[in-house]
Amino acid sequence: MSVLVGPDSRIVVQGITGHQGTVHTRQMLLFGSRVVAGTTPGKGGQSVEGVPVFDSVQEAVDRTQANTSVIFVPAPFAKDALLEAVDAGVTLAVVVTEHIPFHDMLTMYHYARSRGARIIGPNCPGIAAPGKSKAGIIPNVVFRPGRIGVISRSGTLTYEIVNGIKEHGLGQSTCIGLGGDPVIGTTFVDALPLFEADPDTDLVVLVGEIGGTAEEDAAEVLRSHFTKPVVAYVAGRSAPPGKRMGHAGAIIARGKGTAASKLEALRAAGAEVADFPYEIPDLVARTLKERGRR
Amino acid sequence: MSVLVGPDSRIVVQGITGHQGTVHTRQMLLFGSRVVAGTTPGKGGQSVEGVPVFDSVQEAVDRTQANTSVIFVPAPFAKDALLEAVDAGVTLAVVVTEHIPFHDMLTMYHYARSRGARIIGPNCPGIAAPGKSKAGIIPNVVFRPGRIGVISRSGTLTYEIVNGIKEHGLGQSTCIGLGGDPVIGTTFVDALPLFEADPDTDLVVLVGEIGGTAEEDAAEVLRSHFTKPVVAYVAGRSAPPGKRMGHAGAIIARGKGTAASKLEALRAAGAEVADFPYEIPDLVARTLKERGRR
Amino acid sequence: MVKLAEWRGKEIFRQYGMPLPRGRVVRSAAEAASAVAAGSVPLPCVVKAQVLAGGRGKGGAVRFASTPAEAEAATGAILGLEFKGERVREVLLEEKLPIARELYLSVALDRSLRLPIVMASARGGVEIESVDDAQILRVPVHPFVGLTGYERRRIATTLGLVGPAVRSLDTVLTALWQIFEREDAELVEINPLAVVGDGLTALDAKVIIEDDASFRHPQYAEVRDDRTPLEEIAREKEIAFVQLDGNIGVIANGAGLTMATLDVLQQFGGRPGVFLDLGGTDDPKKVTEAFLLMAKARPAAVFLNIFGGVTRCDTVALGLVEAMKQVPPAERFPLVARIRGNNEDEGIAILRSAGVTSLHELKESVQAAVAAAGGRP
Amino acid sequence: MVKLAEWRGKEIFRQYGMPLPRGRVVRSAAEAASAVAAGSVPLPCVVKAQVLAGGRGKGGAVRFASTPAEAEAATGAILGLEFKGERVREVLLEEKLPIARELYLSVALDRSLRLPIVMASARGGVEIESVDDAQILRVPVHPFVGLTGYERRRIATTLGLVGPAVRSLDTVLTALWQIFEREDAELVEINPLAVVGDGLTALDAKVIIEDDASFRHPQYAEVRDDRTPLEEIAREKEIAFVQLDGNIGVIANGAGLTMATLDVLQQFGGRPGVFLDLGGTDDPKKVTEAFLLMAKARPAAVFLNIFGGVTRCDTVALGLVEAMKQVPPAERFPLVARIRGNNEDEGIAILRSAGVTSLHELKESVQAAVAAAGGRP
Repeated sequence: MSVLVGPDSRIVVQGITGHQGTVHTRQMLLFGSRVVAGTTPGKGGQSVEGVPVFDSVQEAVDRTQANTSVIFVPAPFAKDALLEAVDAGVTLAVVVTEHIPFHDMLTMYHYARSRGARIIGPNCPGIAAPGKSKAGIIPNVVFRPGRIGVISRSGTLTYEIVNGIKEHGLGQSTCIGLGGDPVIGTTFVDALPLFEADPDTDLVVLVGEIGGTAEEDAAEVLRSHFTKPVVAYVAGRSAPPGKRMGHAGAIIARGKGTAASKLEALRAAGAEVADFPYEIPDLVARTLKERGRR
Repeated sequence: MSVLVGPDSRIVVQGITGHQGTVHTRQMLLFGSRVVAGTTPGKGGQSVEGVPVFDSVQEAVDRTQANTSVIFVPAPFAKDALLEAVDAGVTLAVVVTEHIPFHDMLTMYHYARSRGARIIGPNCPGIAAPGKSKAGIIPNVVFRPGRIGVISRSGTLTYEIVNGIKEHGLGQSTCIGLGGDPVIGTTFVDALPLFEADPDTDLVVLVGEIGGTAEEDAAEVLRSHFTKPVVAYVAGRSAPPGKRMGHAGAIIARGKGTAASKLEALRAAGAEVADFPYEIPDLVARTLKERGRR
Repeated sequence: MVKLAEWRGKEIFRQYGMPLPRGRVVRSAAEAASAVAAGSVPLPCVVKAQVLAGGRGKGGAVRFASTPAEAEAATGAILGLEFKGERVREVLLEEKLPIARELYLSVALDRSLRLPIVMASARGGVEIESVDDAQILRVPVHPFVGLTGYERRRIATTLGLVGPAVRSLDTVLTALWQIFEREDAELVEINPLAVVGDGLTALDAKVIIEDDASFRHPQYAEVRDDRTPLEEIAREKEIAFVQLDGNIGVIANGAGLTMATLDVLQQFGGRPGVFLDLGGTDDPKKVTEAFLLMAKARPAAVFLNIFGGVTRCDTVALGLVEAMKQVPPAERFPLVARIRGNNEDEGIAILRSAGVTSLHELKESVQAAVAAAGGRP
Repeated sequence: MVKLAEWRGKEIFRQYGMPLPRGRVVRSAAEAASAVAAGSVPLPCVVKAQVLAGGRGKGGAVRFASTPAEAEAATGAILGLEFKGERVREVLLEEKLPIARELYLSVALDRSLRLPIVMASARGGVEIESVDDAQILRVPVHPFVGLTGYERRRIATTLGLVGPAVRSLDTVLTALWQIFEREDAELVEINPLAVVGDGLTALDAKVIIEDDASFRHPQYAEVRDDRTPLEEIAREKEIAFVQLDGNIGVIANGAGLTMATLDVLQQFGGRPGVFLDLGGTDDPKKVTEAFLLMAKARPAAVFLNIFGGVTRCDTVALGLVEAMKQVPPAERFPLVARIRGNNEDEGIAILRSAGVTSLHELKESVQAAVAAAGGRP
């Protein structure tokens, strides 16, 4: 088993004929994902990396039974692309696009939810379960099948951490990059129960960053509804208040969202806290050993 | 068991201090309903028929665990009242108010649905399960506990038919008046499965009228997902096209919504069809006998 | 249901930025001549009777003019005509455009889906009912997100539009949707929507506003509609009142019961002349008012069918007896009554004291009403 | 994040019908005098420096004037001042109103709820952070239905408003919500919202517009913000670039990795001077551009930390080597690099050929960067 993606994931890539869409379609195929369709309005009938291209998601779903979408379309059109995917019956949409206005994302999130669909992202690297399926852009090379779950608000930092876990001789069950925006479709709070329920995950690495209260909210879940060990890291302890640190969501506003507050909450909820990213693999191995798994 | 209302229904009456609200609170209490609260903004602290009045539905829910609302507030404010009920966590809202713009009702319906709440109405007499609970305005005297379910788009005609069933010596399990508007929260299609699942219902009387395709849609359900006998009646066979016959929804528009089309669909789906309302009780009794129930 | 005449619909279209032909509505031939002379209606032009009924083209209610004199003459010829029962009081003059194709576009409510639905067809200019279903695209629109880009693309494809015409369609669709939502419309229809050059133009406008939303749109209260004068009075008094072809007035309470009563009446040879739904009332004055309105329709007989639930039978009886006193002797008519339900005995007693018998069964009472109106049974 | 000065915020407020004091923004003392003389600013008036920082009242950036001469003098005294690092270029003059009470009202995003949230407090006129949580009402607003009547009633009760003031609040709330939604705002704050007579008036305006929605709102592109000049250039080039207090420039790819790098740097005694997130790029030109921008910030040393995923290490290395050629000798600085991941070996080889060593571990490379900048380790 894995979380949200797996052998049954039938992926449609929205914006497949763009540069990013094409590159990552190839990477997903190499990972072993079943990319069954792509869409670009007006380019139906073409094919990209052997994947048929359709004019609309509805057509793609009707013809290929796609159930998962990966969205690469530019920000001004991303809301529309997501609504199209949801209306066509897709149940999981990974929105890679960055710079989507959060007002658009509010509509996307609440509409998807009302239709029973889940969004990962936006501004996210997506999700991957090594040996099973990948929907998104996390580099294939960092993975190795294993029993560590990873949930992260970051992109590249996640790759580095996942790679560190691999180089330490461990592997991952599923890795989700939630995205760096203020409004995201799947939060730590949404994702943690999925890993709790996943029999293939022994431990979860939670990678947070400054801004908002997602980590504090996650700590509440850890405290009350989570039995597996958690190793946590929060980036941005050196960030000054009021400055947006790369991610639209990474800002300490009005005294809220500091790394200190997040770390304290996670530690109080029983998570093992890493001060620096390079400490994570060791800490994971040690925690697994201490908590008697593996 | 009964459908949608029962001994666990804890009713809050929105607009309880108005004339209609007060009259029907009393009638509901006499029927045996648990009317636990009422609301009228600015009148919190009063009481009506012994029922405490609150300023807001949230307060009523917090203090009395109300889970079902009956809404009597005037049309321009009905949308707001419904949103308030849904936000406060009410799961069933009976909207008695008539003349609500359908554009408002579109918002009400889709919002309620996204929050997991059900609407009956608007412009409806509500729902009653004799001996158990009533949420709405159907006269108490027409009922007698029994095993006939009634689903109707009409008000008074329903009372007459329910009364006829009683006078014939039979009784009702649950009776729902769906309401006469073009957009209603619960349709025949929505209600039929509830009666199919209700072990206390042996037969369903379906009372339709001209306008729309609700009866044709119901026929589809009867054909594929319904095992209990159905007696159907459709009002308006003498109505001319293009005229709105009292109910906002009762209009034959562009050749669609005629009684003939509805009767044909229902008959083809296996329903026993009554040509006139006074034939219904006999037909119910005969059908029960022929189909070997009771 | 406020049906707007074409020119009123186009006034709304203009407010929302819908592309339209240049033109003007006039109420006299002289006004037509000066509108053309002033250049507000370019020539050649189309001269259209402003009536609500369809089929104006075939019915001679649309003409063409190439000179100011022709425009004046055509306007004069159309004004005052009676077209399918409606008197022509306004005429719309509009420039005649070089039409490449005629399309159909509308938005209305889909009751089963509980969603607005945009209908689009490349077969415009004819009644949409006559177009094959396969040639009509139906696009449900969720009110929480509006008309999305991908739905717009589907519509453009169906209409066979490319290039600049797609941008023009975008303008048209935005206006169409906004009018539907913001004006509380039941129907907004453009038929035909013309392809002119590389853009689109709305040649006709059919807009129906929802009655129940009039509290938000007082501006539509003044609009003349296709109601009869009595129906108009009833609307103001908030009584559901529909005039039909027959001679028997039916008063009942509740729309379903009233319809069912009409059905039975017709079954036994009666011809319903008025549908009057009292609704749920417990005010005898409202009953009196309704009854007096019924008298104005001069029925051959009136059949009263009440099932007392929310409404009490004695209330109705009281209101009715009071009304009977107020009807002038010359306008009186036979009355057959059937009242059942809440406070039935009291109601029957009140009626009896006024010389009216209440019958018990629907069938026998309907037969009595038909006989009273001079019908056979 | 486009923070608008008070007078710009009030221009938007005015468009949406928010009740405001009469007043005018001026850019010279003479202009102030003539505005008062012309009656567009009634006396007595308030004279407010238009800076983005808070605490203007206590900081002497708000003054009062009872005569035209006082208004001119106060404007002259404030203009050109430096207030918390900002030069005062505009002054807003507004009538001084008889204030009964000062309230607080705002709308912003609640990230956890994923809903906008209206905050209201009867304790206005002070920073909301200093108000006790129990005295602040938080009302989540669902974007599909907007601010409902029942939520408005709760807000009125919290603010202690009755009678005509409730209708005034309705106007204020409608404007507040519409500005938030239609202008793609991150924050709309009125503090204080004053009770004046039996109505409300927005005395201050704080509006922050979301950067990412600028494709819908080109009008905000021109607005001066609190970015540094280099941050402004970076924004135009779409590079995430933040100037900090220290002297070491950090270039990394990905916001999280960049932040983590800064954290490690600080841990080992380094002081980050620039945060530069290359993002995911595979264009060497963009890397060159970013590197030249970094050079302009005159760092004591630069630490490059790349993990190649979408971005390839050799791409970054090529862009970097090209940039180093373009930096004038006088502006050169020591460079410490750590590149890992996708095409790592090729990247390292390219750097080596340009005389740059790539270290493997984050810790050792950070220590080398701190040393290069002249720090202790």
